[in-house]
Amino acid sequence: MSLTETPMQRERAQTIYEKSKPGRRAAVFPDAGVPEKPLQELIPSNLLRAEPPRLPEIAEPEIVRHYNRLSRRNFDLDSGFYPLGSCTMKHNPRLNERVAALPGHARLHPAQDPRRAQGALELMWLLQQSLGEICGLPHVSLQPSAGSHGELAGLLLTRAYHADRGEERTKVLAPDTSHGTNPASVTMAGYEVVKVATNERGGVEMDDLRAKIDEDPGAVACLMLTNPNTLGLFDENIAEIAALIHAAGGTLYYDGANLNAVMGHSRPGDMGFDIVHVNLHKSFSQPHGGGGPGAGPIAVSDRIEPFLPRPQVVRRESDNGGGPSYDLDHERPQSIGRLRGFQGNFGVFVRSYAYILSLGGDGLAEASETAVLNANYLKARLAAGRAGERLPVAFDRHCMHEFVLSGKPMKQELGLATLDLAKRLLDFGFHPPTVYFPLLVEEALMVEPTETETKESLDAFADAVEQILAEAESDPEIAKQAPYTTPVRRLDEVKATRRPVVRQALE
Amino acid sequence: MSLTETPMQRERAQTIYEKSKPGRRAAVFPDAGVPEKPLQELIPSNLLRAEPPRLPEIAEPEIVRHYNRLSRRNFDLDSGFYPLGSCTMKHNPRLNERVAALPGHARLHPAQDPRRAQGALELMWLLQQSLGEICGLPHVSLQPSAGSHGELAGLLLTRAYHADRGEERTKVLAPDTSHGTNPASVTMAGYEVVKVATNERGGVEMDDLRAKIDEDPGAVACLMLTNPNTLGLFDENIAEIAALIHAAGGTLYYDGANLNAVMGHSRPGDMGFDIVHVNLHKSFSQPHGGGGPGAGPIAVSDRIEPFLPRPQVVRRESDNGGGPSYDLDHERPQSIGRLRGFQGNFGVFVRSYAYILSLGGDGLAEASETAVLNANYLKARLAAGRAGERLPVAFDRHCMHEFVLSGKPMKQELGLATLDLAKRLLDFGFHPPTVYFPLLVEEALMVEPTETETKESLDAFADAVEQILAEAESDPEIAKQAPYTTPVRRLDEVKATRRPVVRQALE
Amino acid sequence: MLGAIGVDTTDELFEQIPQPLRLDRPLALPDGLSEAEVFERLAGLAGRNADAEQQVCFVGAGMYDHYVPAIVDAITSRSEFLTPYTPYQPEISQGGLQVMFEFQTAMSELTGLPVSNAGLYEGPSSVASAGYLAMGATKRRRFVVSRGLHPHSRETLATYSVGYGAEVVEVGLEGGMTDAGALAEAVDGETAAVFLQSPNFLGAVEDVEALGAAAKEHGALLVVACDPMTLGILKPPGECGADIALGEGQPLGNRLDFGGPSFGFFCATQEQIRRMPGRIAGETEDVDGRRGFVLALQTREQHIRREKATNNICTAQALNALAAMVHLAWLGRHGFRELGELLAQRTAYARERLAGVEGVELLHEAPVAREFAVRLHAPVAAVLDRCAERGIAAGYPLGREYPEYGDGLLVAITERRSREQIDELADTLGAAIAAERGDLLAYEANKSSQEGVA
Amino acid sequence: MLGAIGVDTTDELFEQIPQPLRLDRPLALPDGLSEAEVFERLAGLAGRNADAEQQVCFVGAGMYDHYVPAIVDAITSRSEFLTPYTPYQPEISQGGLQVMFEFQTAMSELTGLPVSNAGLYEGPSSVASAGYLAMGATKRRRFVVSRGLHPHSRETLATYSVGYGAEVVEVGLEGGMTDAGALAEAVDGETAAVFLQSPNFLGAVEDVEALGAAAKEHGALLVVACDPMTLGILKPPGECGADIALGEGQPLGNRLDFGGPSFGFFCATQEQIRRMPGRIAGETEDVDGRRGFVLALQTREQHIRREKATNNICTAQALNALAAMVHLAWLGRHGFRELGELLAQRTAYARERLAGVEGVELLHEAPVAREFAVRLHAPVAAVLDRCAERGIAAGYPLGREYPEYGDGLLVAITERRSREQIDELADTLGAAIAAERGDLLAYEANKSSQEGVA
Ligand SMILES: Cc1ncc(COP(=O)(O)O)c(C=O)c1O
Ligand SMILES: Cc1ncc(COP(=O)(O)O)c(C=O)c1O
Repeated sequence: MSLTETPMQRERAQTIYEKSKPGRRAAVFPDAGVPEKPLQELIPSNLLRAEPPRLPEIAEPEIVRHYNRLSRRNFDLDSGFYPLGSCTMKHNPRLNERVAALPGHARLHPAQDPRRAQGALELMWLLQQSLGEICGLPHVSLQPSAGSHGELAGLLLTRAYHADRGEERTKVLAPDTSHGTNPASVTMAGYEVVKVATNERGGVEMDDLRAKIDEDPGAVACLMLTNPNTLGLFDENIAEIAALIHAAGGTLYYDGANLNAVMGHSRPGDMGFDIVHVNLHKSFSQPHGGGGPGAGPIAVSDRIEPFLPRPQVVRRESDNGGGPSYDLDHERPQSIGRLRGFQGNFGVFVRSYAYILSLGGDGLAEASETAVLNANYLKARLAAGRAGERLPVAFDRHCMHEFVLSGKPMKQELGLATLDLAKRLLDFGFHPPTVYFPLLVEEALMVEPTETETKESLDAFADAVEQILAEAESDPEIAKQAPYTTPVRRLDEVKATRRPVVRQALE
Repeated sequence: MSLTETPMQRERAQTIYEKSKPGRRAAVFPDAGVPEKPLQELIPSNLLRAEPPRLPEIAEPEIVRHYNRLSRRNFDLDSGFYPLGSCTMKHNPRLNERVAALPGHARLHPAQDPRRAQGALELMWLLQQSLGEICGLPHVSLQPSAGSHGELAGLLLTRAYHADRGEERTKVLAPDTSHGTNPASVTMAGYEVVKVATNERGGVEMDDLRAKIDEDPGAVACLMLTNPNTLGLFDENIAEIAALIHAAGGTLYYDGANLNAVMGHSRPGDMGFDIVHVNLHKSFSQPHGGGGPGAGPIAVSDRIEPFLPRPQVVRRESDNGGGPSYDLDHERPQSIGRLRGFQGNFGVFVRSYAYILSLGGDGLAEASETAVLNANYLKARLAAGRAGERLPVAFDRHCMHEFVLSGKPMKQELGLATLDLAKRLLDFGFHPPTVYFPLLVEEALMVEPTETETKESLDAFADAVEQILAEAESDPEIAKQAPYTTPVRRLDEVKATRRPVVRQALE
Repeated sequence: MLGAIGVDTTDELFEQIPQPLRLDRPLALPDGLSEAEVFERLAGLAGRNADAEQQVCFVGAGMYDHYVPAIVDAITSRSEFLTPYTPYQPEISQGGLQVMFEFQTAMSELTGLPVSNAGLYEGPSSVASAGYLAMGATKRRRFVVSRGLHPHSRETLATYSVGYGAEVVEVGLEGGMTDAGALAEAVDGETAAVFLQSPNFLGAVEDVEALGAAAKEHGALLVVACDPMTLGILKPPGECGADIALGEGQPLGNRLDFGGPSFGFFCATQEQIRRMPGRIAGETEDVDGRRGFVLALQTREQHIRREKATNNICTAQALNALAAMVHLAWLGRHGFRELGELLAQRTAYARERLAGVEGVELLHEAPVAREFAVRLHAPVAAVLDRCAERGIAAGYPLGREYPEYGDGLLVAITERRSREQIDELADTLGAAIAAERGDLLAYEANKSSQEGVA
Repeated sequence: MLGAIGVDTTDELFEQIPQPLRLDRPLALPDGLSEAEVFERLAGLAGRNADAEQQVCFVGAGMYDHYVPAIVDAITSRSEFLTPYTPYQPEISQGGLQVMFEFQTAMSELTGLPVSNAGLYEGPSSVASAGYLAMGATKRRRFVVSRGLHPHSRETLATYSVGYGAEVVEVGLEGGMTDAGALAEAVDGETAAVFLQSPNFLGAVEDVEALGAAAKEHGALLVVACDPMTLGILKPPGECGADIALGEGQPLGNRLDFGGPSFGFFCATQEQIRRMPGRIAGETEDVDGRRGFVLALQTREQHIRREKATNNICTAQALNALAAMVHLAWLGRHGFRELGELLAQRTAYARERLAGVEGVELLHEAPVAREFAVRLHAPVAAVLDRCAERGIAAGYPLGREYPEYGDGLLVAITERRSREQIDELADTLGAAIAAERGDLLAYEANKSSQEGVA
């Protein structure tokens, strides 16, 4: 038994299908308890399946062991620092899981008659009100399932808005720092993306913006912006930007992924945005689940409201003096229609509403304050060490909730790519920051600590980066071969794409 | 960073007190919301505390991380084979946790009026009936909190029984293979232990038993027996043993820790036992919780019944033709009284009753059958390999649900103590069997696989033992220095007892 | 910390926000509450919903009250699965990645198609994503859609189509099933895809193979939406010529949650693998030759491809897919089939039982697997109210989405619905209808004579 | 497998059981059920209990309806804590062992005594174990017990005493507190231990220090039972001269569970460390010098010492102690004190509010911390029934265990009991008493004049 191999590394991956043994099972069912007929008499045999799908045959104890052991091959927020830029990996209070699991929420059928789902509808209405207040835009639809879904919704709303005014616009402007979902959503919504340059302060390059607008103002449907942007910097020209877009007749879309920086401090609506999406799984603490679920509610201005998706949760004051009641409004003649089934990711709404109730208005503002403080502290700690030279901050000014470093000097001087640094961080027990985004920054490293981290965690992270850079000065190979102690070491991603094996072969 | 140190080993133990930082907190409370008075006006200041206890000051995210990371420093049944003899480490179905957590169970106050706790009392009554049927003894008290508590109860019942007949008996017989709790309970109950020898078949040495009885039959209060005993062997002379004890006027106590071997196949009551305790956390699948909670209900014969603890769950048929009702009977004039607060470990009862409902009568019998089959298979697999020579089975016959090996030859021939083998097994990802018990067997190794293990697990364990023995033949030092890959390596237990440090020092 | 940053107050850090844009008042939201208070508040709201624990639930329409085994909660609630994000760093995400790989294998087995992604948002938006894929694959802009496709799917497809610029043509139903003739006529050389659902929204098991011929003929993709819980007994779409099989994943290990979160599954032929939306885990090796898993084919995705991505999805529903995988492992190969059979048998019984109730008639006679439609000879809303008062959610009213079936009710069966509950439904429904028609007596008389049928 | 064993059937393996002793019929138990069926069955039973979610619970008497924070469930439900057994193999049990060490530290801090074990079964049996310890320590066989000690503790101590042969002498109460004079008289040179409880069963905070003097004087051990939730504000027993401080641990992180499982805590002076019952974790080092934890002082225990063990306990309540530790960490140093203050303030308010209700008078005027006793001028059982009908569990009737207080009711307060609920209790209690006394009108009139008090 080699001692250089960790216990986890020694345990080679084996899928649940490989643990299957004919005849084993976990589930048992009572017999139907009704007079039975041969299946062929119920359904024509040409529509029936010959062989059952080859699902694993395995008993409960081994299922539990399989997934428990697998789970330990994940790094998770509940066991360590996870400064994944742009993802707002804040702590997920367990209370939110508890209230989401209440039978009145978890076992409520989405088609329940609204008169018998008043609690759920009121909760959704209260969440709409809260998000409207936080965003400074009064009308909210909770339907979008995530941020990118919200973006698509926003662009379809833009299209509907223009169409309603008899206009057909074709272009959507977005800075070169924008997140990948922005341009992807633009195309899906049938628009053409026009990239806008970034200025030396990390904001929108105003001359380029003017130029892009002036090319054909009547073609400008929308400008999509993240503010603070993906560099973690607040664009001071936002008022002027809004004026220019509105003058051209376009709408202004706010990508709310970075809302965690400004809650209670500045509101997209007040900045002049018409449409905002909110990633509830970021600023509002829905656990990230290994890649979802989340939700991407949108808040919009009065002029956009008529086009909001169907159905919409509405509150009705009672005529007979009783309390208000809540309903689903399906009659929205100008609505863009549905974006998904039923009412949205309700379970996510419960968690985020519980989060808002827990923190309250001041608590949210405080959260943003601490998030910004933590980011600037970590930025300063790093700048004070080797990172100051090797990993300089891309735009040197106070950041908001996150900041972006450039590994360019590190690569040139030490031959260490940002990826190497990231992989080496794994050996130190940290989740690396987001890497190679935004594209604008060479060898980018995007760091977002969030407000729920302690100073000790930030210091430990800064120390690890320092140690890795020091180590690399004497021997860069160490980082280039990293990681060493993870369940598996560097994986061949190219192979996985060249000759993709995307399912288990079964005989 | 040394690569011979695993990531977990590198992470040195740090207590939650050492992570505490003044001013941090998780809990917040609303203000009392009532007119407040200075505390001193409510309670005389000489009765008040000067300084709050030095509990940790730490926020929720770090509490969660602390205990999540700590948890991974445990080996658990849900991730690997755990053949800890005498402990019946069978799988714990998660369904049982789900039903135990239902508010109707989890938030039911123990002092609730029985008329408003009918569901709980019925459940307890149904569990009593089930255990009575399984043990072959009609009267059950669920009060004892674990096996040893049941033993004490049984001995106090014995005392009450004899006292009621005007007798004062002083001796309790127990085989030298008995579990430590047996003699400990005997002393606590005010009796004297008399050890009975074991014969060459692993059963009670009849001549010695007769001798010990004949010394002074009138002094024999009780014989405590485990059957199958701690060697995993069924004592074929049990009928004769019972006859002898009863002839002497003593009671026969059955230590039910090994009931998992005989459920639905043989019943203590039918063997002649008067009192049985059942470890619900063994045969009836209560999770072991790192050392409890459990429960040790007792089942007794008619002659013992009058003395059962107070209160007792009873069923009352309704006089007005309605359904039966359930109540707590506090009026039991001959009862030995209470053994604890309220009604017992109800949450454990819910889990075990759910387990009984899930398996049903046949399922329980099948469980015992598989447990016995697995034990005999593993015994055979081991005997076929090096263990046959080095780790021979102590008494070579078919075993029941567990078996005991002797490491004596291994120690003599390879210089490997049973402890070394156990520690080396840790590197292979197994929980070792129970070691050095029963005392009768030199270098004992007590193996109980349980019915929920697969053949693959048994084979893997046998292979590991084989590999360790082979390895030891070439180099015994490897095992003597083991383990290598556990979060910590061999610990100095002597130091911990010589100069005990049993709490964190805080300034 | 401020010292290290070189500011005196945190407020200085916010000065990069122009003064006029800074909120000069606290948010108009209530003050924060203690954990116990938040719990009480939300328990209070939850208490005002009639959930499937309080009512016997025969409502389906895409989401079903199946029993979710306890191990699903136990595993999905583990921090290691609950709290990480998308596995961008595979070396420390093997748990999540292997689960995706196992899930893809399971969905591929269920649908009979070789390629599965790791899951999308939910059912209807997956249908819309299939449309986007079909446009890319065929360079055509016309969809032919069966009216048997879930109304939410049709609406969502329509919403998206306005965006990516496609035309949607709907084909009606005949006797509860897609009108084969009309479909054949509707499909042409401009058709990018044909969308079917089986069992369709009215519960009818469609002959996908036969209906799909039209698509094949004109080189359009055949997209089939299906209910995973029926795939233990129904011929998998892949064996019926489907190019894409997708659907709402909720029945697999996910709670009702008033509609979400759940997940959408999406499987396709090998041919479409590089046009797939969403994450896909692939098998590979590490530098030492250890088996491992990574996000494969990322070149399809927005974070690499940006405006040229095959879809805009980023955060999906990984945890819900895990729940499905655990549920499927628990059901196992044979349990999964048995469950399908159990549903079919009880559904057949319920259908017959209800057909025997005065004032109830079948909406169609087509074969069904787990859900069926009836007509009520009384105002549906009023009848449902009466049933609700007796603790029964009797079904899904078809009126809003199918005006042509204003008297229609869709009734769904899960393994949680016992024969006794089905009988209770029949009686309650009968009584409600009778009461609505004001002749309770006639009903009673009639009921006794029905006893035979049950 | 049979082949490897060398038998043809499993039955052969059971032949070692003599034929006459083999059960020749199946067990008379129902057949096994599916998971969903078992869930429904048990949910049905649970539904027939009036729990603290359905009723506003003012019942205490040793177990209290505190709010258990969600992280407690999240952590205790982790397999790594839930499914292992006693940490006999410390190298793979550091998680559990460190938790024990942290728990021991916390209980030592709460009680002000240097040594704590890792927990016993529950409160009353811990009292009995203290008796056993005291006998061993003093070689005496006489216990003097305050009537303020929980009735269950007194009964359990009596039960055990019959076994290990000790005499129990009870000392009565005066004005709700232990009769100091009688106590001083009762204690003598044969007394092994004096047992007090503070707050005592009637809620009164005792002057332990003063009462304990008698014990000191005669060389008897002073054993003090206490409610952990009051130790944030009350002087710790260790500072009052207690040799042993113990109690019911349920209020710390454990659910009501109709009485168990919970745990008993047990702390003592350094002098008693080798006589302690139960597991004790100790700090040590591994061969490489890494800090680690093990089960210390095992030589006290049954598996080593057998008949000479300091106690017979083996399986204890480790998971419940973990729940307590997590709850305490969540409360934190200041939160723990604030909670104690919150309870004291609301209790004072409730006591005053109830004292103002017609037909209610205080049973004693002694200082209280979280629970208090009143007398009702109406049949207690009937009044409690009326309150229950209005959704309030008004308290614990003293009659059975304190015949001298046949009209007594014990009322407990937790942080879950809001001022509104307390007011509701007062009104409901008042109405119930009035109704019992048949003068509802008088009550109404009186109520309005009371409004001032509230
Ligand atoms: C800046 C930005 N915009 C948009 C998105 C897309 O949001 P979602 O992943 O919820 O679809 C993200 C999330 O990664 C983001 O960071
Ligand atoms: C044979 C035997 N008897 C008695 C006991 C004591 O049971 P408990 O630990 O539940 O007190 C045990 C448990 O370890 C045992 O194995």
